[in-house]
Amino acid sequence: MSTGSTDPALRIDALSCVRGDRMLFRDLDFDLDAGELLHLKGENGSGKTTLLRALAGLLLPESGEIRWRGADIRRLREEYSRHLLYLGHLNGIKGDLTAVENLRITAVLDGFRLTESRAWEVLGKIGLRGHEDLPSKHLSQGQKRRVALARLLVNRASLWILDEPFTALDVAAVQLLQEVIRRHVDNGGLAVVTTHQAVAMIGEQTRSITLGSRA
Amino acid sequence: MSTGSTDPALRIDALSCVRGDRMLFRDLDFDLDAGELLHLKGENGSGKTTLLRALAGLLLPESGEIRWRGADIRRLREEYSRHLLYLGHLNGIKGDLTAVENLRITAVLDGFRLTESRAWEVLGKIGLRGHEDLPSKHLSQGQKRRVALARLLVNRASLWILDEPFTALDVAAVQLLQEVIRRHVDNGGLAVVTTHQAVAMIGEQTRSITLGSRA
Amino acid sequence: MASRLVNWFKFSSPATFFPLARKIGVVSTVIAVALIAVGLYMSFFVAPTDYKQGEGYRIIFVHVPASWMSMFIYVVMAGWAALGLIFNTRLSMMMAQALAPTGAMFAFLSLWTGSFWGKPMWGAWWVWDARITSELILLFLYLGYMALRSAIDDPRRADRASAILLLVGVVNVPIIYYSVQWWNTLHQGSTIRLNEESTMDDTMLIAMLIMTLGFWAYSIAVAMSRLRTLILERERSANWVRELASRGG
Amino acid sequence: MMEPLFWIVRRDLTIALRRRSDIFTTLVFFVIVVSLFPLGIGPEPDTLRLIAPGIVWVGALLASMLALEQIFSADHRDGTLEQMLLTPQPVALLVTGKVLAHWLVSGVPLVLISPILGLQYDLSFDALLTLIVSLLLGTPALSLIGAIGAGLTLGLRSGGVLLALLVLPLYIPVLIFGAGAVEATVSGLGGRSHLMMLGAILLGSMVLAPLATAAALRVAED
Amino acid sequence: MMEPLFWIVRRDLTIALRRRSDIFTTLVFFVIVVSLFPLGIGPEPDTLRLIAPGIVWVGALLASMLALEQIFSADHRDGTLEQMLLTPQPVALLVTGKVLAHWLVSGVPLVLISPILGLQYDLSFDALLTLIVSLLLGTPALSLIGAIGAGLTLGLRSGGVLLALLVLPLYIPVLIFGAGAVEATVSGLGGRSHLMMLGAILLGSMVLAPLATAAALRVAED
Amino acid sequence: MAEFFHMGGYALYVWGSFGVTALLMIAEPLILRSRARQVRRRLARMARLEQEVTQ
Ligand code: HEM
Ligand SMILES: Nc1ncnc2c1ncn2[C@@H]1O[C@H](COP(=O)(O)OP(=O)(O)OP(=O)(O)O)[C@@H](O)[C@H]1O
Ligand SMILES: Nc1ncnc2c1ncn2[C@@H]1O[C@H](COP(=O)(O)OP(=O)(O)OP(=O)(O)O)[C@@H](O)[C@H]1O
Ligand SMILES: [Mg+2]
Ligand SMILES: [Mg+2]
Repeated sequence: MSTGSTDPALRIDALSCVRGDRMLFRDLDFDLDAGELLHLKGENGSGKTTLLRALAGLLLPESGEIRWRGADIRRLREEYSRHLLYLGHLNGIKGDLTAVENLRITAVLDGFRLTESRAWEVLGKIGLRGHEDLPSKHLSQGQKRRVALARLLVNRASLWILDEPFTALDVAAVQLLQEVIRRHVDNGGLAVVTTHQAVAMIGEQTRSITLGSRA
Repeated sequence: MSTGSTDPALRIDALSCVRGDRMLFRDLDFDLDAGELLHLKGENGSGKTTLLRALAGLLLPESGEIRWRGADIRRLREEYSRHLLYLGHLNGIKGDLTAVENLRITAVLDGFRLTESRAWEVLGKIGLRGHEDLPSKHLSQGQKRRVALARLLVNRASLWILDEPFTALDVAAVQLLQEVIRRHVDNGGLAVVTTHQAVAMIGEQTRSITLGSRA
Repeated sequence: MASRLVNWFKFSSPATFFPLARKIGVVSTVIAVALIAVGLYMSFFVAPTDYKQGEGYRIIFVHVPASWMSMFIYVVMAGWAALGLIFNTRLSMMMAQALAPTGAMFAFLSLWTGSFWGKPMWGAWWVWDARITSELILLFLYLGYMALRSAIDDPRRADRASAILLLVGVVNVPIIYYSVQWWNTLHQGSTIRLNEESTMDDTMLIAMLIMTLGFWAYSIAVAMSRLRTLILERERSANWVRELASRGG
Repeated sequence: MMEPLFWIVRRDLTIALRRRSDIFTTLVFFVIVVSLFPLGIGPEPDTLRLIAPGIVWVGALLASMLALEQIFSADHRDGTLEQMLLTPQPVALLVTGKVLAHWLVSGVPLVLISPILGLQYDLSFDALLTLIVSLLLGTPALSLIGAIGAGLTLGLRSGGVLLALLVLPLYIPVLIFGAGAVEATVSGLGGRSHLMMLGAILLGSMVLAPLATAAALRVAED
Repeated sequence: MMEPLFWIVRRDLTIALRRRSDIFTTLVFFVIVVSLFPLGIGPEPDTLRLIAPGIVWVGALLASMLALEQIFSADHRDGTLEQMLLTPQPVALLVTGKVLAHWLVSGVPLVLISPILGLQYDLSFDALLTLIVSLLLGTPALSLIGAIGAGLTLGLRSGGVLLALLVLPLYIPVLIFGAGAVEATVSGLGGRSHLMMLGAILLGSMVLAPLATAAALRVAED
Repeated sequence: MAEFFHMGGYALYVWGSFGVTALLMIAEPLILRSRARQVRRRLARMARLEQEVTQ
């Protein structure tokens, strides 16, 4: 309840989430500060996705509070969204638009402009050279994921919430993504990440929380 | 073109697949025999899914032949399906049915009966205890994948075609699945598997093919 | 027998048919221009004025050929589609695709000229007569075919899906035709009828036939030209097209 | 042979009953569409009686078509359809099962409620009876024919409207004979010959439509 | 403020134009539905003229509703909708953009073709004019109201029919004043007052509908 | 001549029919030709690009 100037960037306070009859987790508390990465662990069905969606404000928790720089995110709404980048199990790209168009429209909605040439550049960097102007529905599973992840290279959000970002990616892409996340955190960003893959998320700033097994 | 008695179980002959303008692979040849596992490798978008769908008979290749025990699979149709189990990027389960119901209906369509108690048992084995009679749309990403994979424990098909079966699974489930595949192959089954994860698919019977990088 | 089969299949390859399509196109263009010119001359200057309908009846010389062609082309398309499904030949699917817009155009023209005839004869632009209604439905069938094709991006998939639609459609066309006939005759109270002119003047009949043959040749010419474009687009990665492109520009 | 058919029907019925709104909504759509016309046209009973058979039939046709749109799309999206194509069962058989389940869920309630709607338009007892019989013969034919369209438009973005464009022209004979039967009864001619035509259409589509639909589904999954 | 709106409109128009059939099919659906009625009812011109305004308006309503079904579902399925809810833009604004694009694609062509359909039913010049104006005012209102229903039914399997159920009752006032305006013109009373009511409904829904839709979308993504 | 165009009072209908027919039947080949040109130009461009890449 303290709203002093020493607030951590993200504070979770006595958070509980229920799905159906099942209490997924109860009275979860943690803080996350600039430059920290939280690796959320837990077996299948332990509630990781649920927690991440609650953190993003997409899902109303049963009880408890989520505070961003001291203020409840339910109050902040669009103000909170400005600082947030959420990437879930779904890619959030339109199959009928090309990778370039997808990236540019997301940028505009996120509140900044991205020139066409910059979009091409970013997509090339993430390994989609030669596929930039194909309707994305034709892309392979991993390529679609890459289009979604390209946002990470241009976004200005400080809090990244990534749900299984490594699925469907090949080895090269996994490495690239790890690098990108590490750089974000090193530059003072925050990240909450889940993954089952044995991906090294090293760095002294990495913390981890394991959600309990099925209640 | 030889139809002698020494035919390999699965023979791929001069297979080429085209998507849009792109020739994904050209003149691919390989054989696969009983007791062999083929690990299909290749970066994102190299055509693994396309090849697997062609092998399953879902997709018409541009040219070339796929023969099962000497006969073209286009001719065999339902006869080939009897020997085949394909699991793609999609899980193929109905969100409105429970795990038990999903498993049983798949069994009937595959041509055999599965008692209710046997279904519960199998689902318990694959780690869904306590979730067997929840509509599967409420399950987590990994749990849904497990429902789909439960088929492997009861199926009698000899050829398994698995497209990224390990996605979304946690460590325990990955191990279990590896074990199941190994046992199938040891018992004289065939398997074609893709995966980007650094999963050990060991055994002297494992072969691997790497699809070329983007043409 | 076997060698003749081989021969046919040779022509079913887009590469070999491409130059042939040009020749057929040129010949039928010449025929079409000639026949339509003669037909128009006869329609306006040889055929006598109708004693009942005055000069207005001259619409018949475009109306009837357009109506016939619209029905005929649909059947031909279905034939190509069946061939394509059975022998898995791309060319026959492209044939069907190349004919569709022309068939739709004739169906539209039949409706248009019919309306422009109906207004002076019946006093209304449109009546729900059986033949008119089934022509309208035929136009919908054409549009459905084209819409389905354009909604599917992969041309090979579009080929097969639209072929199925054509076959289903062609089974239904007679059913639709007779049901509409029945619907209309059962409770058609008004006196409006297409006049069945059994006593048509010979010159009228000949003019009409010539126009029909002209439209026929026109359809072939246009279809061949469209087919060539389709072949180029679809086979653009084939070697012979690349060579053609780098030579011709 | 019959067992997979039975299980498919059972599966789809279970799913439909689990979300009861499915049955309910097709019905209510039908009722609303039929009741909209007096609002658009005006309340004169004579006009209404004149147009009643046509309106009820067009309403049934639209309701059946709308409900049909979903018949394969959910299965396509979650991958159960591609699994069905890979089972050792003949696809046309599975299609028949799905269409049958669909008709039980969406067609039958519509037939059952039609006399009430007919009463709203002041139809006689004989006419109501013919209405029921004609719908009983006509709606399964609509489902079967519509399934072809649903298969062809599967996975295409503009699915709903495109489906309508493909299927409505093919529905026309059913509409003509269905509404015609009722009208003939109203005007005292008797609707038997119309009903027999409807029956013939139903038989024909029972044989041909599943094959065409199966072919369409194979194409859609390519 | 206006830039995201502009981009959303542009995005949706691009998608629609990339598959040109989208525009085309709503239109053809409208034409077909309107042409179905004579087949069900019979070809007498006098009866038809009487019911023409009602039929054209019901056809427009159904076409607009059907096309609307797709407005959010694709975005929901591929996750772009949840991303939209997470942008710093007000959701109601984004909704307005999507509805506007939708109306440009599906509503405008419908307005443009309506006079031809009117001609099929033998309407006078004045009546045709009123028909166009009433559709011009009415169809955007239909799109706005329909979007609420589309949002509410998002992600439910039986989306299509359920949507119809929720939205049709709200459509009724639009239908009554729209068809009423044309009828009043036909009968020589003049349709001005009806048209003014339509305008009022349009204004009201422009203000309220995007807010309601935004709220519905938030619920759907929970 | 004027009489010919007058068509015994049916000018609008006769010329409306023949006119639109002629219009469409002339327009269709023209549209086709321009599309054929476009396609050929695109193919030529693709061929040039390819040559540049291989050189
Ligand atoms: C929109 C309106 C109309 C449409 C869609 C239409 C359609 C057709 C069709 C499809 C045919 C060929 C049918 C066959 O050969 O069996 C045809 C033939 C014909 N139509 Fe029309 N028609 C229309 C209006 C009219 C009008 C207003 C007249 C004259 C008053 C007319 C006179 C004829 C004649 C004389 C034939 C040739 C008869 C024959 O070969 O048996 N049509 N029309
Ligand atoms: N209506 C419900 N009734 C009971 N349990 C439910 C209901 N809805 C969801 N659940 C349970 O809630 C959990 C959802 O967890 P969530 O999706 O957050 O898991 P996760 O940790 O992301 O798993 P994964 O690693 O597989 O993605 C599952 O165990 C699921 O069974
Ligand atoms: N219409 C099209 N035009 C051009 N390229 C296409 C088209 N459709 C598909 N492709 C290409 O075909 C490839 C599809 O490959 P596929 O899905 O088989 O890859 P994959 O090896 O399974 O990849 P992943 O590991 O990401 O699952 C992609 O590179 C895609 O860009
Ligand atoms: Mg999860
Ligand atoms: Mg893949």
